Amino acid sequence: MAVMNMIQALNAALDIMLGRDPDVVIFGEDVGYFGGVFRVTNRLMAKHGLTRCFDAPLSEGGIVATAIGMGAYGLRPVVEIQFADYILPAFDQLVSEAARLRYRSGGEFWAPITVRSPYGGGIFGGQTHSASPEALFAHVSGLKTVIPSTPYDAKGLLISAIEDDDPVIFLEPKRIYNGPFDGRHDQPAIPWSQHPASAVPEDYYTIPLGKAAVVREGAEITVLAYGTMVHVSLRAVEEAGVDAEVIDLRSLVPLDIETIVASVRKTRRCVIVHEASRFAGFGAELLALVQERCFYHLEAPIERVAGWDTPYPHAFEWDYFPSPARVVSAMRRALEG
Amino acid sequence: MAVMNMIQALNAALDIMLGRDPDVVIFGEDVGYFGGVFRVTNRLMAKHGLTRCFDAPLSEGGIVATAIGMGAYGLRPVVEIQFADYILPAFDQLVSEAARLRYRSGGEFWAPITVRSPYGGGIFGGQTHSASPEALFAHVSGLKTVIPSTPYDAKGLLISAIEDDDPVIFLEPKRIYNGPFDGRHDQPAIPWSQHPASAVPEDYYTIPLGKAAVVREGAEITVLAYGTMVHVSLRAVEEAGVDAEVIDLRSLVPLDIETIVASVRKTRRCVIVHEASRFAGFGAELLALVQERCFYHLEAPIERVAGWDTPYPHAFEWDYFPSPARVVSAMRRALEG
Amino acid sequence: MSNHRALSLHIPAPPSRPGDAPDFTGLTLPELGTTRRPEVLTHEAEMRDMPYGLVRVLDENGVAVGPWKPALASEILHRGLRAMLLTRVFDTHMFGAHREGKNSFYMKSTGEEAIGAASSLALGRSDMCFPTYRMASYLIAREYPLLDMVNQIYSNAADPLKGRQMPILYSARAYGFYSIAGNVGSRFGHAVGWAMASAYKHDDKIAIAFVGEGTTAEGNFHEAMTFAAVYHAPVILCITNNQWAISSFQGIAGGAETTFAARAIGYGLPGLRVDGNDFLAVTAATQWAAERARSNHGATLIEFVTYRVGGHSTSDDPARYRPTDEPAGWPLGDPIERLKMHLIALGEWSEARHQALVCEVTEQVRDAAKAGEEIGVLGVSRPDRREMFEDVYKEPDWRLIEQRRELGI
Amino acid sequence: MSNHRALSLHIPAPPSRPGDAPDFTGLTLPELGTTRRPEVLTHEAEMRDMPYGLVRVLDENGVAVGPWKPALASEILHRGLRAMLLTRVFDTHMFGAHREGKNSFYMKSTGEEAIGAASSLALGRSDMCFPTYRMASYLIAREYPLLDMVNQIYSNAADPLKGRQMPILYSARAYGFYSIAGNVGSRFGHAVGWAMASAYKHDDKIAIAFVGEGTTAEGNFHEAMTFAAVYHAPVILCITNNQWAISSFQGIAGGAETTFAARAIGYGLPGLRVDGNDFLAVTAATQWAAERARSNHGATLIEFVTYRVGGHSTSDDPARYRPTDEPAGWPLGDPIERLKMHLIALGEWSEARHQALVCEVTEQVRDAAKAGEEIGVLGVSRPDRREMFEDVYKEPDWRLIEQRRELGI
Ligand SMILES: Cc1ncc(C[n+]2csc(CCOP(=O)(O)OP(=O)(O)O)c2C)c(N)n1
Ligand SMILES: Cc1ncc(C[n+]2csc(CCOP(=O)(O)OP(=O)(O)O)c2C)c(N)n1
Ligand SMILES: [Mg+2]
Ligand SMILES: [Mg+2]
Repeated sequence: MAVMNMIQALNAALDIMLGRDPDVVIFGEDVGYFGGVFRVTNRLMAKHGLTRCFDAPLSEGGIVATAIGMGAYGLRPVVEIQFADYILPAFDQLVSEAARLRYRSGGEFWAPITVRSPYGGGIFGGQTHSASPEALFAHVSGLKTVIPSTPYDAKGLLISAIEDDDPVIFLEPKRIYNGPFDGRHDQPAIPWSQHPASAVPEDYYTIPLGKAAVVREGAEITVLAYGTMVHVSLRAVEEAGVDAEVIDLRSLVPLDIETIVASVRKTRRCVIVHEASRFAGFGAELLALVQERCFYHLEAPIERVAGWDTPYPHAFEWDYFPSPARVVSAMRRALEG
Repeated sequence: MAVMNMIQALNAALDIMLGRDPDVVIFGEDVGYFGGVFRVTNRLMAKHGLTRCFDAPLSEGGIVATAIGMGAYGLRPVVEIQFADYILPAFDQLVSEAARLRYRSGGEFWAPITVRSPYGGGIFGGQTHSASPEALFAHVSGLKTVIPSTPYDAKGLLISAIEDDDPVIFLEPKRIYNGPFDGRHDQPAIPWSQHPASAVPEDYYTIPLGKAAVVREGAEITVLAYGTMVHVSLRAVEEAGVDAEVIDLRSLVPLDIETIVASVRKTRRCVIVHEASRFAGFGAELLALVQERCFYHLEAPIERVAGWDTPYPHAFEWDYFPSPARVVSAMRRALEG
Repeated sequence: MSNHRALSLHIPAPPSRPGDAPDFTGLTLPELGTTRRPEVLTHEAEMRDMPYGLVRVLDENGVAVGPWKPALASEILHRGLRAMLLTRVFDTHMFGAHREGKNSFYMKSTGEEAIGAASSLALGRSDMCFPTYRMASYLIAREYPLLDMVNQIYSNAADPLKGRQMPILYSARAYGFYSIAGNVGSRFGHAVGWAMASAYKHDDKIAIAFVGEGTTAEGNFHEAMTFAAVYHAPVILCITNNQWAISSFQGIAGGAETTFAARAIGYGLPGLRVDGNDFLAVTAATQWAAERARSNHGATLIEFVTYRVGGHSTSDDPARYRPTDEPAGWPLGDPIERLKMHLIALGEWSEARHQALVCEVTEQVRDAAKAGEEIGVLGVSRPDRREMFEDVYKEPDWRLIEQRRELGI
Repeated sequence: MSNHRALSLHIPAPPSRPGDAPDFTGLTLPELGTTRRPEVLTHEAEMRDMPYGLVRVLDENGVAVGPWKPALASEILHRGLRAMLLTRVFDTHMFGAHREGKNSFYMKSTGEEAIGAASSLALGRSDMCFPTYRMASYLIAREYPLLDMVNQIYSNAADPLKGRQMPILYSARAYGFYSIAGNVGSRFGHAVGWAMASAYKHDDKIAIAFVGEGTTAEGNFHEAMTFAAVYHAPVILCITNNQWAISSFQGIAGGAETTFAARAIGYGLPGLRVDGNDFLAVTAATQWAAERARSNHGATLIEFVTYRVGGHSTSDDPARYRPTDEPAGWPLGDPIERLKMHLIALGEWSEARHQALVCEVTEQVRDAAKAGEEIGVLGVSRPDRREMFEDVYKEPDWRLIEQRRELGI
């Protein structure tokens, strides 16, 4: 066991996979000598060699296309898109190519690629460093979408993503790279070292894709969240003093539907929390699935707490970023309803 | 009044706008001399001149970027993306640029562009000529998404879209370009001339964006649909002999929430129908809105009828394309529930 | 500024439209023999004239001349001729089958058969081709079973792609032929990645990729060129300039401003402009670029100058946008006729033997089509519907299983 | 194939890393005066040597020499010097303000000030610039109010962009300065569209657009080049090659294979390679391209060779990836020093007057910063929160109104 923040845990996962599998290659903007703008690939080039972890041209479409071709050859590329906002130039490659290659070729070719990208807000990154694009990927058949919320999960999930033979979008909540931020921006930052999930085995281990984590058991209400919002939700539960069950989805596709349904059938109430804009966000699908499967158990309308339907507004970071207070009032509405 | 199919109605809208507004320019792949692969821009170059309706390089990203720049100058570009499947290379331009230009520039610049594109299945177009990407656009703050289902609506909505000062994604259900296909693929095709909505005024008229149409009034259940699925749903209602209220949304953003909520509060039951894959599709948002606003009125779970969560499978067109039969059973479930 | 005339917007237009006489005077065709053949390992800076030349070998009498004349076993010439003929007859047959409602769609490569056939025979089985939809001759030259093609086109029970793809969007890994898709251009970069992987593994395989001249306007063309140049990827990047992109003449893609081969210069890559209707020229250029790639000297861009004799697809009517007699006016002739003349000039072939071959391949196509129709045409026979839910992921998740059950299968 | 050595993957690396001595020997810098100045309306085919030259005017003594020497009113030289100095002092001040937590982010253009300043003064008010985030000098040269810049950087109540954008992503329509965004490259094509619109309207306005050398790898660079070439758009497309893209040296974008100016050749466009630290060379090249564009002869690609003296941004530490003394080794000097020397050589300037100017602009910056801080810095003052919901659409729809209400505003 070692104490790691999320960056170190991700770095450890990459380091281990480069060591275990000669077919794993890492590339992306500034990931080589420099080690990435968030340091996630720090020292990997020096340790594993020039061709194992290298800089790519500033071209997200080119990066993903190259990775797909390498994957078709037989490698397991892991690429970094510097910010999730910049995945969009590669969107066609992911949707029209990576997601469909296995299907359309009758199983002859596939793209075992992992696309890592820091996502989400809370860092005053404005419109182009705060994106939460998960809903766009969740709608695409053939892609998997994974989002960790702790160092322990980040390492185990990233190893699983790399070993997975399908294309995986691995979104890293950058606001919690260094500590479990719970939405209290006016409080001193808490480092991961003060959180139990910073205890990370040094060796190889995996966490299966598609298994949610019940991070807090409860009887009164179910809160569905992922990424930074897991910590915001836990904080809200504490502030509200509600006996809530908080579920960290960890993977949106495949989705752990059993855990979700079992919980809501038990609590009969549900709040869904994400950073992305509300309209047609992933919360809509979660809400739809819960009402389809738990309709006769529900005591009150399912509530959604999400980003507003605006671009991410720089100066209004804390009005846009879902706060514990907004989650608390959503829980209250769902409990009173 | 003239009798028009949807292609003629769209062509008439473009012709009228080229005549009324010298700032309207049309371009796209094969739209010039040839008049477009679906003939929607037929004869417009010959009538209005080389620079009013012209061919563009095979580059959807370039087409949309060029349109945004023209819009920033002060023109009203109307571009055609040959198939909605091919909008994705322009996705970054639409999301990161067109949708945010007005917001990020403090209102100094905006992109009054219209992006027309034939979408949807039913033509044995396989994975790359059948896409229904509306959910991807609906999630993006700053974009509007419009989908007509008749020649009359197509003309009035397209004129409104062109005159609108925000970027509008105008998706044309290509399966009903020539007739109101209702899902009975084994029956002889019905031409538009046999449908009342093929009576189209020759002159300028508009249909406001954001107003749904109640295409069939009913008391037992509400069916929400758009595009080709409006006709499939009407057929299903007829087959089932159910007194359903069928609502054609016409515009997804802005969405006519009042009409939807009023109807479901009246009928207490709801079925949502679209061609796109089910998971995280636009149906999820519709379902979420209805349960949030009509929870205490609902007698049964809201049902979704949609495409499967697979790429569009060529040989299985009629197993994938939502059929009247599937809508009928969804209505039955919702009525029995 | 005031002393300038007002600006005006330039919209490129082709030299001739329906009703006009065909006009190819705008097409620069340097004399046979005038385009030099640089040493394979020459530095790009010494080859910047190449994109403006034209690599050609066969003269009007079918005699091979000039520096690019390849040393080819006559067996290759015979296989090439057969592959091109077979492709043309196959195209004609399956195009006709569409009119009879046996398939949903078809695209011919008539007039362009040399490009696929010659490059296919110039490369190895373990090299990977990232083709366009107009390259059946690449597969046919490697003796891919015609019946598999027919079954794919009919989406029948024996369709190797399990009914999931539109006709002719083949995939044949064992033949070094990458999965085609209906969207154009987005696999150009896959070829670069595949080639980089081969280099990364210290393998000796190379990749070859094709796009149409219209498709060069897509951003991913540039991205592929950039990655190929930066990492010295062992790949041959080819542009099939058949003068048309559906109804858009090559000027709409920039062909009125310079040659497409010239794109190479901007990346510091060698660029060759090649007579795509000359089987020997295509072979020679492919061999030159392959040799360079295998020697670790990286990528080459090749523009094959050819002509799309037929319509774009079964959905197209070229009479709407170009003179109906334009194909007849094409100055570089027909690739099959030209190779046939060459073999005759070599004393290796005759009209009689050619006629016999035509009958033979026609038989072959008819048999394959018949066998495919016995399995069934579109709508009559199809793969198990369960295939609709397979291969979305390596293993279907609960959504796919539930949906399959909803369909009662 | 078997007789080939195994392939290997080439990964480009810069000549020097931390600890090494700076090394610019790989940078080709043709002698001053050796790069010819073609007539403005020369056909591209006659200018294919230009991308490999280097347009420069100022010699080591600050004397203007050679064919590119522009005829410039000394007033322009003085305004240019002032704009560059003001930009440098402003950058230093606001970069420092970030350390004090007054703004969330900042990027300097130190060493690159000539590019924005000279091109700004060479173009008209009604022309439109599509800038990068490293071109404050373009705005400053046109006397855009410093206070508006400060307010934008502080996202305070007087921020012209209403708190919606990160610092320095200015928009100033009245000054011919297009809205910047944090994503790079995606506005290059907007400039082409804007220029096409001007031509369509028979206007006389032209556009100028900039991307960094790293950004040239994006697909939309190619799409913009293609549209500009095809429609002869009156636009000047510029690449600011400051040698670095965050930590990636220019070879990662292809700069080790050829010049970025050479990209022009592939599209049949003229390409100029210009000393970006030479105010007069930047002016001369911009005037040449502008003259060509206004004469309806279409687009020009310009590569400005310069050097990013500072870190990429307030988030960056260049000592991690390049020698700390690399800036000192940059062979093309400092644009401010060089223009200052030129003015002194002309007898129009002196060290004393220069010192006075430094003090004056320092005052000016301090006053603007102070005025901005009085309105408030980030977090202390901000626009009305209602601005968060405005301008998403021309009119907010029910979702935005409901959400605004949910916030109680
Ligand atoms: C991304 C994308 N955009 C548009 C289309 C529609 N389309 C299919 S083929 C074609 C023309 C291609 O022309 P070219 O690249 O010259 O190839 P050719 O058909 O001449 O062989 C177009 C526009 C497509 N398939 N994919
Ligand atoms: C589409 C996109 N991808 C990645 C980034 C992250 N990023 C910001 S600046 C930059 C480097 C840009 O380098 P260059 O184009 O040379 O411009 P310079 O900073 O040197 O002026 C990168 C990778 C971005 N902003 N946008
Ligand atoms: Mg073509
Ligand atoms: Mg740079």
